[in-house]
Amino acid sequence: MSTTVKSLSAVALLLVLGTASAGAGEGPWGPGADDASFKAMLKSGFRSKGIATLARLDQDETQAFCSDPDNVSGKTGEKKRAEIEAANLATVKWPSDGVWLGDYKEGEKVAQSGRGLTSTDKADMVNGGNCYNCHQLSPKEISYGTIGPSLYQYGKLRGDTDEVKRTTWAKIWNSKASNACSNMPRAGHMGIVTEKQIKDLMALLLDPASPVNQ
Amino acid sequence: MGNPMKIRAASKDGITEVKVLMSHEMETGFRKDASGAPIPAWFISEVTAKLGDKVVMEAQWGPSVSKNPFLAFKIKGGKAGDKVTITWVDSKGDTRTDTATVT
Amino acid sequence: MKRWHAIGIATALAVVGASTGVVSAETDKSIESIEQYREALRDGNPAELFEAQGEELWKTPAGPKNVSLEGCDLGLGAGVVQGAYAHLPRFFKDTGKVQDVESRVLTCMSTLQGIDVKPLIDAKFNTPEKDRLEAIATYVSGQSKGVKVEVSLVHPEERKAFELGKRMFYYQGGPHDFSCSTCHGQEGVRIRLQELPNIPTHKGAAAGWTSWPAYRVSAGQMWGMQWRLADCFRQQRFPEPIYGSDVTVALSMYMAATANGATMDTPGIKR
Amino acid sequence: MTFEPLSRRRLLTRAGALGLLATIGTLVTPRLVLAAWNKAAFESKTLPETYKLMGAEGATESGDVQILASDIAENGAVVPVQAVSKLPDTTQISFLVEKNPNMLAALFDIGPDMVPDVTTRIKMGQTSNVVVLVKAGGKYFTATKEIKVTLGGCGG
Repeated sequence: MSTTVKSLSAVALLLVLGTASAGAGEGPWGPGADDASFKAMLKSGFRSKGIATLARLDQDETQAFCSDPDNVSGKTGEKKRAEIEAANLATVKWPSDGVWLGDYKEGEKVAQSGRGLTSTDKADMVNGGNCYNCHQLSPKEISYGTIGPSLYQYGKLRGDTDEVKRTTWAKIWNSKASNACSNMPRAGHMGIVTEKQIKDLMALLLDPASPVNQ
Repeated sequence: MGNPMKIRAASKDGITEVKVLMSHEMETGFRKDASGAPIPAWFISEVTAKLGDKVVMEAQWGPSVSKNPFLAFKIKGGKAGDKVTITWVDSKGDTRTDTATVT
Repeated sequence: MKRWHAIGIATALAVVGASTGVVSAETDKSIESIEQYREALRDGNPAELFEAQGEELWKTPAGPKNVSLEGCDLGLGAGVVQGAYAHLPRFFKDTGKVQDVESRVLTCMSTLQGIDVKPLIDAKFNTPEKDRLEAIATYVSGQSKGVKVEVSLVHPEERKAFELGKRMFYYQGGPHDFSCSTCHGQEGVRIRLQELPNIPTHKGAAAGWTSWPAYRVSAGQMWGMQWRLADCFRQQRFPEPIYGSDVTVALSMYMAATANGATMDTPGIKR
Repeated sequence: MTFEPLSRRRLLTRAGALGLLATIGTLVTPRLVLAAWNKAAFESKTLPETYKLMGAEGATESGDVQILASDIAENGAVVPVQAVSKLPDTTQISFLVEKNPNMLAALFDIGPDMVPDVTTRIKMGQTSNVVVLVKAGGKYFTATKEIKVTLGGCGG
């Protein structure tokens, strides 16, 4: 985890602030919210706490691009968007042993948990996948979010061809590979979940025996 | 001596409806603090309600009554100007009494 | 915003494929039941206990100068509490800054009472020091219950705070790429069963701004907007915003001004 | 739990100090039976044992006892529950949560001046049946409702 985030934060804030308004002149911000003022506000407004250090305010190119609502809406940045998706796709690491699916019961646990990586969490804890926060999955869980689409019967509706497995894996590993400003975290790329956890999530989505596919 | 309660008592059609908010931690005894040490149980264990000088209700509570407890009940009779008095005692022996006027 | 939402979902669907099988009848029933639950809580909000504590703290002499906060100018003149919250944040000449209720109260504690407020700013939430500040903010907010939000953007510093707050709202960072907008930038979505106000709209900003400070039943704690924002950032996996800092005030300014015209319903009660 | 709740005598002594002494005459009316804090019942870990310790063995379900609560609680830390008894001579109303570590949450001894209608808020560790146990005419009656406790927020 820490290595991934560190390497990302190596991308300096300066670059970020330049990119954020690229192609949109001053960006969508009104008077007073210029880059220098904004940067000063960030610098004076936050402090490191636990594992959530100030470095987390440094953006990578994707985050910088997606911090401009005009880029997110597609009003600006069409070309850049394609570049960002390609760059994110290139980060996807496929299963090291060629096995796609793990244990759906473990996957359910990962999907339920929204823990990990906050300023009050320890570095060595097992992170959750945050899935139910935004998606419906197993119909047994009535407390699910709707920021993302329902994934109920995900595998049943799609089958388990290699193409489906590849698409699903890529979406979990790095959601920005197919949608530059998706609201979904880049779970594998950013080290939020492990390869094993992704396999278990894959099983939750695609195993015919999973509660998701009942 | 705990913080003051908030008591509302309103009379309508011969019934006085009383609503009480109490300020109390209501520790269950099952929780642990940041260092992992158990936090001892500490809760309001007894509540007495009076209309004027007359006791109308005596309650016994365990620690699974929620933190900052809320209680609502109805008394037959009572009119504007009457006094409703609530007393609680907690498991450490602390106590608090507050009175409200029926409206 | 609308367009963004549409494109975001369309793309997600294109990737994930068509999605059916939403158990919507059951969901409606759940939402209805939760509404009943919330209704039951509104009748008897423990926030009243904190309002009473806050009022006492406001009126009791304290600090090296042993004076109360009753002479504090919250923007409507020294000593005026009634309606003050509904006009905050605002620019204050004496500090040369835009301030929200919490940062303004800190100023008054420092200037009127002679208190060193640095330890209060640095104190963790859920400590007696911070709880006193929350109680005071709760009391002040209660004195604006039923008052229309009327935040000024006339002063250049006020405009600047609004624009900076807006920019912060969309600023992504951390391992999860979250910004405020990730959760609060769409209409009609939830995290788990919690509906999320769409802050860039008047309706969404009003739902958020006019209901804090609020009593959180989950932990039995009284949260002002400063605590609310700090915990949002915690869940965004951001570092910690400094209590009363410009960035927190800017976000409040963005929300409050977007909510202008809505009616304060504080203190609130939340899950 | 390791604490010694106040005995009734001590409560009365304290209450007396607070100016309640004048009410002693009223307190000893036969209707409002002054039981000491029922430590054993509050600490028992099964429903039958709790009933036994409350003298409520053989309690029967009754349509004249109502439990009013929403089907789902957004948070288990605070679950509003209301109990209403339509039975004549109702003298006690209790709230029990089947799946809590200790079932008995709260017990209200009510005098003849009370409407048998009490509302409070209780903690629930998980989805569970909540039982309202009413004593009326010296016998015990129940009403049961399942309340679902949901996980909310992002942190869970």
